[in-house]
Amino acid sequence: MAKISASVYTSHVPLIGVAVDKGLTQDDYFKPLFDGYEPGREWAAENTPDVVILVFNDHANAFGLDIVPTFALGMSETFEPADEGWGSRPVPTVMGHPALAAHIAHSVIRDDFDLTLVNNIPVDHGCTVPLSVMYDQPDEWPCKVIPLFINVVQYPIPSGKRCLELGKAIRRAVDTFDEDLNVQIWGTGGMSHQLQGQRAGLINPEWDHAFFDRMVADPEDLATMEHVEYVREGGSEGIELVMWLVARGAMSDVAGGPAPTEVHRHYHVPASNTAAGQLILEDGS
Amino acid sequence: MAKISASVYTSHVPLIGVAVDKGLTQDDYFKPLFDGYEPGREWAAENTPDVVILVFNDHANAFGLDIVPTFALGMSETFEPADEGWGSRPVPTVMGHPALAAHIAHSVIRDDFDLTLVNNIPVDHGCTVPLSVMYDQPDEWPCKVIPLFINVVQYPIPSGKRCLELGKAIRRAVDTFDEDLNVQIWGTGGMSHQLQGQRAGLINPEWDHAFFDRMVADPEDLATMEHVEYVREGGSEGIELVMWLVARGAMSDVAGGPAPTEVHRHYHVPASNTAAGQLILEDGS
Amino acid sequence: MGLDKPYLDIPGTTIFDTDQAAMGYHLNMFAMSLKDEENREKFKADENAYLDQWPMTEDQKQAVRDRDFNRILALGGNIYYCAKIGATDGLNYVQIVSSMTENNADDHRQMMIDGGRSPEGNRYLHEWKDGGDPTTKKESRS
Amino acid sequence: MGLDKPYLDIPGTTIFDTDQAAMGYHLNMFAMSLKDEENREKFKADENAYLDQWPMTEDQKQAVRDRDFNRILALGGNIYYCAKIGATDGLNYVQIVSSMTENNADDHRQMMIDGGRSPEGNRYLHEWKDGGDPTTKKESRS
Ligand SMILES: [Fe+3]
Ligand SMILES: [Fe+3]
Repeated sequence: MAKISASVYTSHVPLIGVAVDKGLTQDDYFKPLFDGYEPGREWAAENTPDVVILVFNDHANAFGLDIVPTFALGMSETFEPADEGWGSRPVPTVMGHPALAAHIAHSVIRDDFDLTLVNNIPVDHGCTVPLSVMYDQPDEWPCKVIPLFINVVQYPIPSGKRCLELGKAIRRAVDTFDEDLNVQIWGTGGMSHQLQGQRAGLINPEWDHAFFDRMVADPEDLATMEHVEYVREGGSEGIELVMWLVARGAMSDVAGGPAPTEVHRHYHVPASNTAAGQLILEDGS
Repeated sequence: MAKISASVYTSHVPLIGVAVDKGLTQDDYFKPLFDGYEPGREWAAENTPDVVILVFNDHANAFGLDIVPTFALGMSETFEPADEGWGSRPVPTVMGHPALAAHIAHSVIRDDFDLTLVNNIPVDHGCTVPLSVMYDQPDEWPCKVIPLFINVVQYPIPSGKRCLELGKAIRRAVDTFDEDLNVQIWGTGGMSHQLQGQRAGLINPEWDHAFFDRMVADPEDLATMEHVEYVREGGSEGIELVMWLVARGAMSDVAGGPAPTEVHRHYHVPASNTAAGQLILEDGS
Repeated sequence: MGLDKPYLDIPGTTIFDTDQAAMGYHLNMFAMSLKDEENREKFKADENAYLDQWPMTEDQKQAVRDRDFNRILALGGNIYYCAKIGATDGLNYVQIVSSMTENNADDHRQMMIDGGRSPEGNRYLHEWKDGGDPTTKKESRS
Repeated sequence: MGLDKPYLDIPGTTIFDTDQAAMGYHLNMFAMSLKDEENREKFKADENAYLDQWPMTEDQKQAVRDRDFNRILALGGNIYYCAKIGATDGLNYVQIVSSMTENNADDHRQMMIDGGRSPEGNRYLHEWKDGGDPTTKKESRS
């Protein structure tokens, strides 16, 4: 049977991808950030899953304003890295897992989640930067990836509670998939940052650290946080952190199982305009 | 305040549109069908709403296989009739109601429905045929229309229960819209028909009549019907009837209000390959 | 468990699920392209050249050339997508639909006027002599 | 009641909601078109001709010509869509983002290295002298 064995939470800042692509990770600017990623990379090398369900948001590369899905699941064999305006990243094609994706779609839609199913759609830095953070520059990504797009760009966006519940439904779905698969779920985006307006550059370390703590200890409570608090305290683009709750909902403790084990935590300011964070939780069951 | 005053349920068979467009409604073949639509048209003329929320499914005209939304709400000012392969229907452009659509989107997404929001998308016979059924051939449609697309083509599709709940959430949303608007909700598609395979041509009048009765008297019970029963008893395309439950869920009785009043019921076989049905319910509150 | 597919026990019926959609992706996207008049003209002008633009299997292409809609559906086609092939030929829905049955178009139209096909004896695979095999020739069914 | 917008009480911040999206539809779709290299080349070759292909307001076009990102956002632009205008100019995110603030790019980069902009005094409109009016010139803010 398939099982979700761990969850990873990480920022997906474009500049982190640039640093990997251009070999700048040991520069003065990037070294403290990437030194902090080292333990996560070691853990990732020892715990390579068969499939990652990668939760992220599109940044005007896959979807336009004509079709804005709240939740969209990637069904196809392959997903090509997007050209976001600066040219495509020199990274491998993302390989999907259509059978598991179809199973999740059937199970989660039966469970009252109104997914949009997508095929042959490009994936942007939101998906490829976390892969670079964990796996550096391989010729091929070491696992299959099912992209799960969350709308956090055009309001109305889904609540924290809804994101957590989606994670729970995904765990139930994976649990009933026939094949023996080691599955991880990664929540990406954040931490505090604001890319727009006169308030751009906002960073809130106290709030970010509290977010880490609540994410580990009491995700049900964290899931009640209103969007306006994310924006006010964590910056307009800090709202991306709501996506971490999807991954957190897929840990067995929220369904009554044992607590997960915290493997690693890392926090660094800045990555470009952003507070970069990383958290790794191994499932308790 | 806005209020949903009535619900209409009707087949949306392409050939019914052809009959209107080509002036064939008094032919031997079509006369019994259109005679049965007369009372509904008289009611429609006396009860023209400001806005119709029109629930239907796309038939490979607006969406392809690259993006398959479970529920998609039309947000824009206009929606053009689609060319479905035979050329576009000679009917007016469908005019939307962006302000009410935005309000519904915010309210329903906050209420845990994972809508896809769509703009500038064509509408096919699923949307335009019901308008022709009720309003014949006007120069302009007499009301605004918010298209609500339900996926009933590519499985997994939403359950009857989920469709009913969506209708309830839409009523709650409309109830809190500031402007005085008379709103109707139309559920379309069905009744029994099968357009494919060696079993094509299936019609099940007993089942259709029971569906009418349960739709009026006990929608919560009807909403528990499994997809496979729709297909087995009502034909593979009879599954469209699940969309009627969205409209039924928006009547106040399912939220504890008084029962609706049945204004009209009509059933005729055949319209092309289909059993055509119509039901009009005025809200009880 | 795998996907639960109770609808497989209904004869003469193909449910377009994610498995069928994966198999028929290019077939359906080809068919959907025919909603544009310009593409219909190109297809009519040179059917093979048009088909070769799409990475479909040879079986799928042949089923399209043959206008064998039962086979098209078995190979992943969806009726709404693939009806556009019939539309391009100038056929209406009764003509397209009847081609999948034991009827010719006139007989099918008359069957519908007479009340359509009864669900009696058509609900479960075991009720059909051939077990409802969708690839069985329709003539051999009843 | 109308839409509940508690986020309007945050200074120097424009939330891209359905109202902004409706206002900025063509502006954003223009900007998104720049994700294709071919379109970037066309835009660079003749900015006005390229802009005129999109039914944007004159204000929106002028804001694009001026690369005035605060104004672009006020007129319905979304930062992810409109960052592609900056990308086409060869700017990185720090350059694009800093242009909306009181900082030049170097100062902004240094501000980020020093820990970024504090939330203190930046949470509510009333905390800003100008009430956080997004059209106020950024220089006049502090
Ligand atoms: Fe992001
Ligand atoms: Fe239909």
